[in-house]
Amino acid sequence: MTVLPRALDAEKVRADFPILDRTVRDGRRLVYLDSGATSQKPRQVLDAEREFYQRHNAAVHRGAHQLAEEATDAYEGARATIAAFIGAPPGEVVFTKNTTEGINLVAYAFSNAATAGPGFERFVLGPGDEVVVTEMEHHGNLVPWQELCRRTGATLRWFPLTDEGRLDLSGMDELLNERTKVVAVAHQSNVLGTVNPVRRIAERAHRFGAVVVADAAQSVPHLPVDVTELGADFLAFSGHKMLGPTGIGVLWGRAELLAAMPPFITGGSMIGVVHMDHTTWAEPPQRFEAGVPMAAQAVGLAAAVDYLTALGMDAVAAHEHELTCYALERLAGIDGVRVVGPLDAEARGSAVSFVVDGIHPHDVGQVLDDQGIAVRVGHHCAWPLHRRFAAVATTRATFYVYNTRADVDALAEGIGQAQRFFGTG
Amino acid sequence: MTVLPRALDAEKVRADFPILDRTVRDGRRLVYLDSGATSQKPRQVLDAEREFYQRHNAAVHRGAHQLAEEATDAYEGARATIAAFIGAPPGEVVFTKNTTEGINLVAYAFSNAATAGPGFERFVLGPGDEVVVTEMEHHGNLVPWQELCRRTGATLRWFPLTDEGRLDLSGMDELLNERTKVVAVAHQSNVLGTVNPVRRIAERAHRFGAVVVADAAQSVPHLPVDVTELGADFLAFSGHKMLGPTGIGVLWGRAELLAAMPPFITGGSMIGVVHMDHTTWAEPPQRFEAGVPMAAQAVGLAAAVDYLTALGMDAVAAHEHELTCYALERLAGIDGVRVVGPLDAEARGSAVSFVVDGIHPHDVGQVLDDQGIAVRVGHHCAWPLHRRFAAVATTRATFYVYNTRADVDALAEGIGQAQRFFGTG
Amino acid sequence: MKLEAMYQEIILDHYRNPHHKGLREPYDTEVHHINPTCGDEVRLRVKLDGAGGDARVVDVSYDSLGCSISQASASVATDLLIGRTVDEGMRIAAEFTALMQSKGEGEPDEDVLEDAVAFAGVSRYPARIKCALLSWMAWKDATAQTLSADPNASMEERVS
Amino acid sequence: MKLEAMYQEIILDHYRNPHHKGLREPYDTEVHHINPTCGDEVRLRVKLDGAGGDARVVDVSYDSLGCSISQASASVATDLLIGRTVDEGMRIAAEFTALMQSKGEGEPDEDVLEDAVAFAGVSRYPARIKCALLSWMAWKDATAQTLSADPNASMEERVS
Ligand SMILES: Cc1ncc(COP(=O)(O)O)c(C=O)c1O
Ligand SMILES: Cc1ncc(COP(=O)(O)O)c(C=O)c1O
Repeated sequence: MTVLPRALDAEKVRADFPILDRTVRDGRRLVYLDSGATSQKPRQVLDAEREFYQRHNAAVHRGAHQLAEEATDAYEGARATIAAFIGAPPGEVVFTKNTTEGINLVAYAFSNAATAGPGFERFVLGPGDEVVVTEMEHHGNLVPWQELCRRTGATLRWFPLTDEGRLDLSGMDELLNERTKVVAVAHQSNVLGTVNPVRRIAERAHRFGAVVVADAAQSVPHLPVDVTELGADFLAFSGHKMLGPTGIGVLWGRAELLAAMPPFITGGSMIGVVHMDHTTWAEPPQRFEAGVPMAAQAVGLAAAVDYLTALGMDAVAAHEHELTCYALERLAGIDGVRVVGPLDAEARGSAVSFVVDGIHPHDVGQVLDDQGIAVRVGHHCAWPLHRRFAAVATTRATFYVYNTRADVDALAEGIGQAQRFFGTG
Repeated sequence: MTVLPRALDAEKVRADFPILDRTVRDGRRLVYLDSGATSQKPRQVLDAEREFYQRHNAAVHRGAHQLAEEATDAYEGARATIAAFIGAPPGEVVFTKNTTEGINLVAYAFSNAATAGPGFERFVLGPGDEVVVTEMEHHGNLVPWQELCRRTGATLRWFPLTDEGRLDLSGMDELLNERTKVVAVAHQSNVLGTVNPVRRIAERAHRFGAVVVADAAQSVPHLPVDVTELGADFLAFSGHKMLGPTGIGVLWGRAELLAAMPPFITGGSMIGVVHMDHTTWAEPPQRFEAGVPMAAQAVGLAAAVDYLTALGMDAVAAHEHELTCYALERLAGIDGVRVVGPLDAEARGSAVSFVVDGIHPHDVGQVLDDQGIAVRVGHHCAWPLHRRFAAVATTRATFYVYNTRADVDALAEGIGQAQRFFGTG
Repeated sequence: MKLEAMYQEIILDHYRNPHHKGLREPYDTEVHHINPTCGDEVRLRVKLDGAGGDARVVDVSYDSLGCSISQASASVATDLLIGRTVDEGMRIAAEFTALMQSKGEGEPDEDVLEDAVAFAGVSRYPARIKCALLSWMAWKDATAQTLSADPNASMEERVS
Repeated sequence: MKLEAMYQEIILDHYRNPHHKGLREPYDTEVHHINPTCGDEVRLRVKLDGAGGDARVVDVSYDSLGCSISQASASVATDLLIGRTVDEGMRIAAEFTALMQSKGEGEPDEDVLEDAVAFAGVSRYPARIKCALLSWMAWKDATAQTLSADPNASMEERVS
């Protein structure tokens, strides 16, 4: 007997999101299908942030008075909550402003290591070394590695994609080899929805001692993620995509790697001892959190994690899976619509990107917007991926805990409306 | 006839700050004298952030739907408000997470320039070049420059301090010379309160084409600051110290320098064109804002700026000046108390740091905390400065718009209490 | 439905039957402009006759990938620009740019802008303004390059 | 006033009249530990007799800069540690650390901790826990170094 996950009651969830009550474009119901860009926030998250500011606000780790103690407790408590959410010890969780900063933090460690002195040799990178990404990466997990290669003389290589929108692993044995020092891969694609076999890639990469970075911006919000099971060495994600505030993200890293990693942003609160002519570093995670941190946002993100935990991440994933299946089915039923990405919902999240014959995505998006349906159009910060599929741009719908089958219906009808308007349907 | 600035009514201001109504340590009135670490937030700021989340939240610059338009307007509107506050065009304002990130952004530009390709030669730094700071810098404006020197082989030099706690400019003609490429200096010291003559230093530095970076973390919140008058090339400050949210800061830079500056954090939304093997950059300020930005916090900071503007920055400065004079006077009246920093309130902000004979600052702070008085103890992220004044640590009180003479009285009485408790007074 | 306010018939006509489309010889300068937020592209060639602001715009030809607004705008732009002097063209471009930045409040001068007045509704949609301006930016860039005869700049990808 | 709960008489006595203070010869290892948040420092020397956990703590001497809590704690620590075996000392250190992390809820064993029970109130003040632990950390470090006879580590600044 298998235990079914608790079902998610999207109508009940919706009541927690004040913005979903508003109308757009002269009285249309808001159909928000752009959670892949950023999610909406429940009242509980906004309340937690406000409560922090109104009761406990102070600079964390910097004061000896009661407010400072409370603020520090709130901030470190948030770290513990978020760490538990991904199955990690709190000391392995570094707060960043977003996924992008987290990935840059790791990338800069590899170039800073050259001059960082003893203890940081593990991260030194140079000509002859290889950094491997994939052709489906978000710019946030591509450009930092291009730049790292530029700074160090290392070579960037990448996994190609299959026509279906999966990683083509057929060349993996050649691609990952003794020269490989870093492998950076999206856990879930923000365009194709594809969930990548991070563990399989990590197993091979680890044979050569390479460091494996998973871009989890689109997975941690949508799937149960356990860092031990995933098998990567670093994991980066953003609060704003998982019901949390803007301005906060997380970098998880294995303790032994964090300890061997030179700092990125330097300044207050990340130091050991400071002299005019030399400075030593604090232990992780403080080493990577220079300056007064985003305490209120950490507290807000912990509230978001509590909210998701109460729903159950299995239930969240199952809910999205159902909407994805339904969306793929409805879109398959419309002539002239081509989905870019896997057509079946196995190992696939809820990003559904598509092109409509004869109508540019901007125009599709405009007609949808006119009906209150918020989607994203363009290359979604994955320009090489779009080139690979010979699309200048796509229209993308993404689903989350507050979306319903009615939202999928609205999308399908909206596409029909666009086809009628432009005379192609 | 001189026009007096509108006087600031601190009692009226206090009513806007819910946290000031709370008590600490078993019912004591909260006397918050730690605004130099982080300020409290008025209702107006919290309301603005919440309104953004509840009505307009979307990923800025990334969507074509109504919410995305509104969010982008709110974010860019915030940029314009903040730019106007410091007398700058909006295109010269870059959002960061805090002062520390802003300073690192400039420091990394100088090391990244080496490999950034054509157009960025202006920022290349190497052995023989000199970076000049001061002995009073916060670690946030010291360590990034130490690290820059380590990465590039440039040499770090610094202005010494006078016994009174002012910059010793007597050696300036030698210190700033044709080898000087960067001068980074606090506009206002977070420990001494000293306001430094940035313009005078910048004038000399500019003769040699050096870039001048002002750490304005403690000046923009407290004084009217106009970037044209100040004469620096870059200015960094934090929202959380000026009534705004945590997680947002500002880097202002001259347009022609920003344009010649390679990026720091790379990823989405800061690109021109992305291929797997090469990428071009967007124009400033976007070039320096990778990833989904802290939109709600930008909106909150703009609300804080509106709040300060309504009070009038002249009135804010006058109010703090009065409290500073009064605090210096009260402290001078206590035997065994030594202020570290200028004893007169000219060219001096409201940070008042002191040592009490025979009582360690931690113990002073503890007795004050017991009475509800929140101060900061330690080296305040200015360790070399403390070494210069032969103090392991100091106790620091800082004042802001919601502080009153009664708060100063509480501080003075609290110090007396500590002396009685430890039997030194 | 406010869709019609944006997609005026004139725009849809130009989109379906673009004028002057296709890259032609002879030309002085070719530029390649890209809208970084959506990936839309235009390759645009300019042929001038003469020097300075009095030079005559002999031909503007283009090839583009993009939405209805950017395609129609390119078509309308060539109608307005071919045959003018550079100074006249720059004035029209400035007028059109002002209209796009008017947030729906602009009162376009039909004598100057002709079919381009149909884009007034686009200015209400910030995300689409760049689409409408893409080919105008490309034309201004190509013209400036031709007049200053900067030989390097011509073929690189430019971001508008 | 809860001040007295933290600053128990025993603590103030040790603070005013610290035991075993001053750096002494002979010693095996000297360490220098610093609290990075406040700058407090301790230089601490250890002299052991024997090897492994059974080694005897012959002397612990120190010089320190710091607040009443860190000074008193160093004094109490030397009282407790001198004359014990390393294993016994480590057990006491563990007990004291647990007390410090108890957030005011710990029930200290006076038989083990003796005067150190007076620090129970400190555990309510997170910012002060590091002060109380500074010299204990230094002792553990110096002892570990002596036992492993790591000659390099001795004089560098360490952050606790
Ligand atoms: C003078 C000065 N510079 C820099 C900083 C660093 O600011 P933040 O921690 O917000 O980055 C501070 C405050 O902590 C400061 O007072
Ligand atoms: C797969 C993926 N990686 C990275 C990012 C970057 O996240 P952020 O912009 O929050 O830094 C995103 C979202 O924008 C994403 O979808």
